[in-house]
Amino acid sequence: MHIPEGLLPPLHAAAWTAAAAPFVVHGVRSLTREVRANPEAKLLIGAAGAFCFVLSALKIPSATGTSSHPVGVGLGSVLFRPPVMAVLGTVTLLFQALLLAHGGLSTLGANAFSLAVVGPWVAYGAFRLVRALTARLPEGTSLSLAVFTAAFSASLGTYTVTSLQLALAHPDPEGGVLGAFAKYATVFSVTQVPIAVIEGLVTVVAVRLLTSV
Amino acid sequence: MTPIDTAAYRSRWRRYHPAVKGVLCGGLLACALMLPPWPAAALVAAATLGSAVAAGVPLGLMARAAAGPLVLIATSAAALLVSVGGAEPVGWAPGGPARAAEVAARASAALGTQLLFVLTTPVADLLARLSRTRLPAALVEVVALTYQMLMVLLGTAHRVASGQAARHGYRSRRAGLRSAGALGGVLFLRSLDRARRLQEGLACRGYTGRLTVLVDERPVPPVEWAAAAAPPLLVAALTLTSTALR
Amino acid sequence: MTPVPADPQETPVPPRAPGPAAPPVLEGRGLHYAYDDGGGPAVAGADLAVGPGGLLAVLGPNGGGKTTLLRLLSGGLVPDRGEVLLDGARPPAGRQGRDLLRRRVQMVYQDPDDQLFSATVGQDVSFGPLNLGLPAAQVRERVEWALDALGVTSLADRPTHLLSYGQRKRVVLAGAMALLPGVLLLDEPTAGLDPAGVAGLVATLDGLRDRGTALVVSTHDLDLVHGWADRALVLDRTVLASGPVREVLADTALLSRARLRPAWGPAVGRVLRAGGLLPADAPDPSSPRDLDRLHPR
Amino acid sequence: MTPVPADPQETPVPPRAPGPAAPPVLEGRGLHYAYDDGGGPAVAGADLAVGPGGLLAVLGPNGGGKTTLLRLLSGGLVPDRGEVLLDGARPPAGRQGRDLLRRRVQMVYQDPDDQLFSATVGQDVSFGPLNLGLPAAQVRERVEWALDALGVTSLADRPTHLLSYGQRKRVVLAGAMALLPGVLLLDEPTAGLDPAGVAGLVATLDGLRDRGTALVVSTHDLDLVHGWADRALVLDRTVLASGPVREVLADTALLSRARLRPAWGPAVGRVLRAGGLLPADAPDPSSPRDLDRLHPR
Repeated sequence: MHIPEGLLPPLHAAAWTAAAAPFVVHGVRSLTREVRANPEAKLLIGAAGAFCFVLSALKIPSATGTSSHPVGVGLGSVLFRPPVMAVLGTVTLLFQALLLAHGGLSTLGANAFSLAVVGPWVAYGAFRLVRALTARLPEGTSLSLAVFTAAFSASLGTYTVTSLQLALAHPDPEGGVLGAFAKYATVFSVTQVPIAVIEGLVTVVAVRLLTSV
Repeated sequence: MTPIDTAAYRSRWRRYHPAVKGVLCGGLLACALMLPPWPAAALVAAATLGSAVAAGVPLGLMARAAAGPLVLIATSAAALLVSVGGAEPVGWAPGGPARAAEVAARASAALGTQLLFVLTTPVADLLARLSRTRLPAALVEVVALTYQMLMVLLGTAHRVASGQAARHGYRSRRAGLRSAGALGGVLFLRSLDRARRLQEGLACRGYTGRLTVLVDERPVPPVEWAAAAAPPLLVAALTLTSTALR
Repeated sequence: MTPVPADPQETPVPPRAPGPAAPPVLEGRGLHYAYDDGGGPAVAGADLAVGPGGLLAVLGPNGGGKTTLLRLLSGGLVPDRGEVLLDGARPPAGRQGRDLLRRRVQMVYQDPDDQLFSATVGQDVSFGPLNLGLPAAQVRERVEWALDALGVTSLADRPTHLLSYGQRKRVVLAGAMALLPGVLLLDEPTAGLDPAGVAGLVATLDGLRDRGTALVVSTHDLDLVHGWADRALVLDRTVLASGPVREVLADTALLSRARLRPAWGPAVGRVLRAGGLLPADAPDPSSPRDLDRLHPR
Repeated sequence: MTPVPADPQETPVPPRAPGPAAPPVLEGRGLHYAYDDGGGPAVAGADLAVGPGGLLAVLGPNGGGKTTLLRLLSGGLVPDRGEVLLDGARPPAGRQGRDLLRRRVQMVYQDPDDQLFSATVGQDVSFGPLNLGLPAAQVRERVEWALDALGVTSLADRPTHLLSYGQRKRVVLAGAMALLPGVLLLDEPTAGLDPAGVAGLVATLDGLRDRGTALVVSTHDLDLVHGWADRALVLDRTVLASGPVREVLADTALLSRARLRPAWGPAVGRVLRAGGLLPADAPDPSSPRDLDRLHPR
């Protein structure tokens, strides 16, 4: 879910950009290091960026017809790790804004924070945690559970942050930020929770295919 | 593959420097975000639509592209009508309709300026200028590569998905999950394959780690800057005047 | 060859190709389609029909609308105007009709890599039947039949990415045939194949025709379809000609207009007959090897 | 046509194709290469040479090692045994030699998407010259010349992904020509092109040959190279034959062994000469249209 152009006041947009910036800059630094050590990595990272974008543009079946919003953050974080995903996710968001008008340009920083920073770290943490908890289970089961949890919680984490960003921008006159958060979280949960489940399942199928070749 | 970018390549305004279009659209965006929504939002919308017509933007495509974000804007605005956590757990928010209208008008006008920009400025033109900024070269090159490769990969995704659909791959929800998962997996493998093949193909062209290309820069005549800055300045002036008169 | 598996849900595939009097399996009437990109119609008013065991060649230059026409026939695109008829009847509107069309008509694209998405050959071929919700035993039966019909049974457990290009083309065909379609639409099926690969593919497709499968083949290789197809249609956005393949290929002026290179066979036959080297009623040579037989060195 | 831009750093491209006595630009001697996959040698002992303005056809079935041979010649792969000679001399070892080889020999892959990476045509073509470290003005001159030579000047500002397949093939060729190579290696250059596209490409390549560029073309389309190439080499891992193209194409037994389909031209020529329809010293017909001229209807 991307915040469209104009839905955040300029001050908020700037603040979220500042919040996302250190993560993205850190990602760019590690990317530059990687590319300097290994020039072939440039093409691989470009391909990974293309993959993230195309995955995010896929229409997957969901409760409300189809949705083109899941970002493949789960799969990306497990495959490329969060610092790289901060860059790839931001590049993906930029292309989504320019090629599809999904998400705005002034809201790019806010969307990067939720989709390219929080999502990947939540996914990565969930993946590590579940892998550790299920270490005794058969490898296939453990991996599937971890991948599902990673994709599901990344999707959910992203939507939670988005709701919070909107709540901070448009606090409820009586309930304040908390009340507004309750409103947005409830409204968006109608579509976002089923999407999180579906994204988890789809990611499991994809990882199974990848581990079987 | 991506109708917005394709339209941008065909746009009558393609030949103008992206920075010129950036001044126009960015200026209007700033008006929409920072000035009182009435009458700024309406003025911005009018200026945007007028520019779109002048640039020969396909208005149907513009409307289709706006549909998705507008739903989100409408939902977010509608949430302002309701209040939570006051005297009653849920009730109508005082002044809700006015706030909702204000947010919706602001965001819709802002969305229009974004669409005007992307429908007249192809990504390739932006990428070419990115190399003149102070961003790290590695990042600029990765972004350019991503663009080229995502266009090729989008074609693949489209063909794979329609092949799956032909074989009843999206006939039931269960089949759909299986197909979408397989599609994601296949795309990952194909993107790795593309990287390997491009590596080989570019090695023949002398690739040694730098993907430099020649970008011709035409100086922008002052009149173009002036023309681009005029609409936002006019909107700002009109808004401030009308606010002052009120 | 294993028998065609039974399919209780639809008309069984006729066992042999009936004569030309058989009613068409697939018909297109006045098909018209323009893409969204403002580039004008890609196909403007195409009529065609193909009967069981028949082979219709769709000839034309690149960008002439051949792929678009096949996609209209497969239900992948919905025509702006005109209609597609299945077994002489209009399929019901909406989802049900689309499902019916997909069940009876299968399209195979040029690049096999776009159509393989499972780890192994067997899994990939089972994709379609599984999606139909058939019981496991029936799926297995169909997969075995299709692998056998395409001569790739020995590859069943092989990972798809380790196959040669020609093998991948066959596996994709097996995946389509496992749905027991009445019509196969093949987009440039011989592109990228070497002569041995082309010969093998033609023999396999002839085997499917003998079982009653109708074929629509798009190509710009006129030497390929001369002596192979029954009927031909020349498409360059509009239909420039349509009729028995020999008549269409004999019209070299028309072929020039469609930016196609005439086939050797009819030209050679004409010169040889004019020079008395070939009896007037003999067929045109269909390959240089025929000439060797005519005049052994 | 704009004149070939000057390049102070290397031997200028000779303005016209010299006679067959000219020393070869590129030679391969005893080239041998096996991939790491344990599948045996892909190319086992290939010798070949091509002179300025010459055209050497590398013929063979899919999987016969054609692409591998071209990659060995381009320096993209290093042979396990044997050597590549440039202008009669062995290039220096290491990076310097590889750079020299890349400057004089350019390979064009079958799939244009393997070599296009930049958003617009003009930018993409500028990549090679910029890599040579040329000043911007000279790069611009070369880009303009190459776009003009390939007839794609009008596409300079177009994004590569919106071009047709045939246009993208030309752009990749322009990208190679902008390096002013002495030799162009073309892997299946006509695959996927329609007859008009093939004819246009052949004419363009002939223009480059007239300027002295040597061509090595891999294909399994014998009708294409008959009457176009000077020399041919039949490769199915080992070199089965090598010599003037007419001699190689006349040996149909050899072609069968290499799983190739004989070309029409020589077969038709033979039958027509035997039947007295063609003078003994006349060349073989090179297209069905030649037959029309022979015997107007």
